[in-house]
Amino acid sequence: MKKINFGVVVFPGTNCDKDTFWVLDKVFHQNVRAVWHTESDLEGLDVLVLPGGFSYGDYLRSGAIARFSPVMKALVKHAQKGKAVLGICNGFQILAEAGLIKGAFLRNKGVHFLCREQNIKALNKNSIFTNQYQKDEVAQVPIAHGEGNYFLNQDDLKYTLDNELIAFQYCDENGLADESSNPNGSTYHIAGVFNKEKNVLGIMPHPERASEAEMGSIGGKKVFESIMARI
Amino acid sequence: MTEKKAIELSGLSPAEIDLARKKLGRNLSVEEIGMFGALWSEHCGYKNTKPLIKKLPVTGKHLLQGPGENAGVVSVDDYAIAFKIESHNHPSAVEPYEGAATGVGGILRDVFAMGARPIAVLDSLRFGKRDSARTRFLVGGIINGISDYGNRVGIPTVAGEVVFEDQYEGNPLVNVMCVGIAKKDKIIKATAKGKGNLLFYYGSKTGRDGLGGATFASAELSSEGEDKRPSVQVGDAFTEKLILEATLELLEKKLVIGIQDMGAAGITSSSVEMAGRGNSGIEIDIDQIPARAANMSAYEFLLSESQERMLACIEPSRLEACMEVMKKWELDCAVIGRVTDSQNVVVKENGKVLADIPTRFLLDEVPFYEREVKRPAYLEKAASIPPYHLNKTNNEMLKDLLSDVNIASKKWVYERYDHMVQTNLLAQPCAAGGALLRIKGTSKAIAMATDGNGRYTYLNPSVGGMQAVAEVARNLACMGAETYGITNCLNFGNPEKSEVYYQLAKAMEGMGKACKALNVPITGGNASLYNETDGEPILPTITVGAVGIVDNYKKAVTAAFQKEGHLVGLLGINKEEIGGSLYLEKACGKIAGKCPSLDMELEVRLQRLIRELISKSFIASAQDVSDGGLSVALCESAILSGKGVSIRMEE
Amino acid sequence: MKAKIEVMLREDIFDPQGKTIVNALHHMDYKSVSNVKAGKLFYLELQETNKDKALKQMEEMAHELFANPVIENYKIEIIDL
Amino acid sequence: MKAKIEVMLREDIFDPQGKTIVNALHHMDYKSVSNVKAGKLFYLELQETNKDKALKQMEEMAHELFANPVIENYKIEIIDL
Repeated sequence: MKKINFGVVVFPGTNCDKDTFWVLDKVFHQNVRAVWHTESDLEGLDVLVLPGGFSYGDYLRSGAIARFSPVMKALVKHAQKGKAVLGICNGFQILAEAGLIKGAFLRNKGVHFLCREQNIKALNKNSIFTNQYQKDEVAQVPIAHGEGNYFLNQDDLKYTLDNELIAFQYCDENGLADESSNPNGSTYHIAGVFNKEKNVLGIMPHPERASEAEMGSIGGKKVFESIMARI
Repeated sequence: MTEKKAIELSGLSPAEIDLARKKLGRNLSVEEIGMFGALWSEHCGYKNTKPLIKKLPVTGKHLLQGPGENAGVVSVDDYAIAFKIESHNHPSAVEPYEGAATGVGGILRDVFAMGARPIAVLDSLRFGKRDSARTRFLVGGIINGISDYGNRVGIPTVAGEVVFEDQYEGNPLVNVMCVGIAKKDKIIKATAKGKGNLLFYYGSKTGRDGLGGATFASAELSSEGEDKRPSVQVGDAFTEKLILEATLELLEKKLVIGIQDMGAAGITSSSVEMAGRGNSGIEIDIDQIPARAANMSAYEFLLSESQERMLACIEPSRLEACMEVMKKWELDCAVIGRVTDSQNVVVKENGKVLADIPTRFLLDEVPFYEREVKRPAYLEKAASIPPYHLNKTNNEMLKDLLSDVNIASKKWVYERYDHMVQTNLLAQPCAAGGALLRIKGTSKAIAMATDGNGRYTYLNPSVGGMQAVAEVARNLACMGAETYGITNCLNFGNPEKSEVYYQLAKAMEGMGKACKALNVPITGGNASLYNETDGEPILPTITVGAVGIVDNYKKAVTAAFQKEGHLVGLLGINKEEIGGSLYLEKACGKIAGKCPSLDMELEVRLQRLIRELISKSFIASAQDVSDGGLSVALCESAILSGKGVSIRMEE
Repeated sequence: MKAKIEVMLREDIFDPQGKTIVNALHHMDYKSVSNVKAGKLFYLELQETNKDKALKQMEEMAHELFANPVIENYKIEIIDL
Repeated sequence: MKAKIEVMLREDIFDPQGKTIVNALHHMDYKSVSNVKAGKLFYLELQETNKDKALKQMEEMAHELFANPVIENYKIEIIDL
């Protein structure tokens, strides 16, 4: 089986790098290496993963400081070459702050940090990250964030809808996306969204926490399986 | 800072000051008074509890490191599990958010200073009246503090307790436990030895945080003008994450001889305790200490409790490599002293000697006190159940119990903690009496829990002490785990009052008896005394933390019923014992009755039976009967599984 | 030189923290409060002594770091040179 | 009536957020910044029209909810009646 080269980027304050490393290495048997935030040579890496955590302590705004790390310049070049970039939770916030993905993040509507299982549904299956999901398939993937309230202004929302850039929406176990199944108040119940070329995905739920049955949910496996199927 | 002010702040009695003067044969400098005050405080010196601690069992077949180091350590295969529980009660009463946050920060550092990566935090919280504005203020601040700090450092808070009893109104209890894991050969001791070796300080700069913290931790709070310290300790979880990774990198590269975190009394306690363990002398140079505030005095440097600071003992040849690690993690660092063969702790500031005290005298000759013991008068009255009239049906009473905040689901707390990070937690925090975390790459899992019972210990201190140990071990057994080690947090009133000292002595005696019966060692812990407001002590409360091992976690069970048609059985004897129960407290409005009896011999056999039934997969779920009794235990298992249960009482 | 940067959420954006604070105040019988908006405040000390240069620098810093233009506005104020 | 409450950490209290922001600014070559202190800001709208009554109320609110007197100071400013 051809192995893909994954780079898991580590900023000061990143917490989920080892969890992501474990899943890619031990569960999916891919090539993985940690990329320190000061590196700028990303040659040989097929996929970059920005894992969850509290880069720079999430001081000021989640991801506001990490986006200025040297590795981000190289990451933008990597993305411009059409190569895959997956931003999970804090990773998604860094991508938004860096402008690779539209939108910004507000405090959760309930103000408090929230960590629990969450249902999401795949809206768009033709991408590197979602091709193994069925259209509108409901998957259980845990969330853990305090500033997960993804905000898009009217124009950006229209742009996102017109280009079918929504990857995942929060929903209930039957796939209904509404106020009560939306944990943080994000615009249009968005849980995951692509850039225009759909080679960059930002997703708030943690697929690396839902890739092994004994961890309680396996709704995230297909994100990694989709990448392995496409690259 | 005058000598008189230093003595007042030190909390030392005139007799203790004289003892120090006689030993040194001269008057004490202001800095020396501060150092004695810190090391001879209850928090560091255990002067009221040392004689009682000596009687506790500290050996066991899985024990790798007993009391005396930063944390206790037990072992399984080639893994070492470091763990400890500590209290941050007084700072949390003054500033709940920062008090709780720095409580988490301190206990994390104790564990990773042993070379173990922290994998779990457990928080055991006790608050006062359920509906008072003060309780609401404390609950919000404390839970936010633990959540923000633990989440930022990336350590999951996986289990614990939240208890509300009126007697904790003036003094909330914030006991935080940490569990860490390392390969056995990576465990390191906190020693400073080898003439010429360097004292390498790294982490945040030093400011005037929490000055007087160590002495304050055991000082009584008076409710009118809360005794607010001039500067509260503020936690920086981001720097904590950096020093955690930097510390583990130093150990991975074998660059250090010993490491200790700077906890209560900062530089003083860490340097002196490290010297004591290495049986050596040290010399500290105040001028080298990285400072955050301008023109701080030597006294302030020595006692400051600025957070997120570590002290390592390294060979001069390693300095370059150590500074390289600190550069990577963008951390301040400096050599602030060195090890000498003088057997003394010497402190200098621009060449002038400010303190020169024999290390052994500071550590080993802490004056300790066997206080007078007097059986509390309340015990007689409390033992009899006052007449009460229950004007509720059984169903209404059960609903009352289930909706009581001490019983109802704690989801509103643990959903504020990232309890999933590090992907080791095997079941939802509510699913069992404790948490089960897998050891990645093996079939084994670490079970952990905290328990304590202020009501039982109030009614019968010695049985209450036993119950705390029995219950935490029972919680582990109900997951299928054998308990390997126990850590404890003593939360009591003013020990100088003979009735309080009776509670303390008897409860510790009971705890020791239960540990001996279970053949489980006590590996360390901490004492928080003087928990009183306007002379009213809290419920005497020992919080016990336990770690254990499940050999094959695929066979572990939770409390949830699994399948329709399964039979439900009760192990152990159901006696007519409602003393100290939540039911009785609701019915007659106060804690009364005889504390339920505990036959440790039966308890040990019962726990062994449960473990065997689980390892042989003869049973599908298990739950211990505790708060709320049998009816609540049955309801919890049913609610967790979404199934019903029917019970015939006559069997 | 001392300066101040205020960062507030843009008008059209819902502020969950503000709403929670209003509820808490009403709960504490401060019924006269009809709206609260929560924001961030930064006091800076700069070596720069030239006012225009400092303002230009702070404009850049506010735009790049202190505020996220998608959701926030900022106000800069020089306090004393 | 519109008013503003500024809440800042007391001088002697450590400000980890401010320290991290200064490091970030230096990494971004804004070397002229020597110190940053981060704080909170609240804009209030009150039905109250009497200035003194409003000030008294806000004094209490600031002390009880907006600021934590143990570690924070606050400043109240009436913007327009």
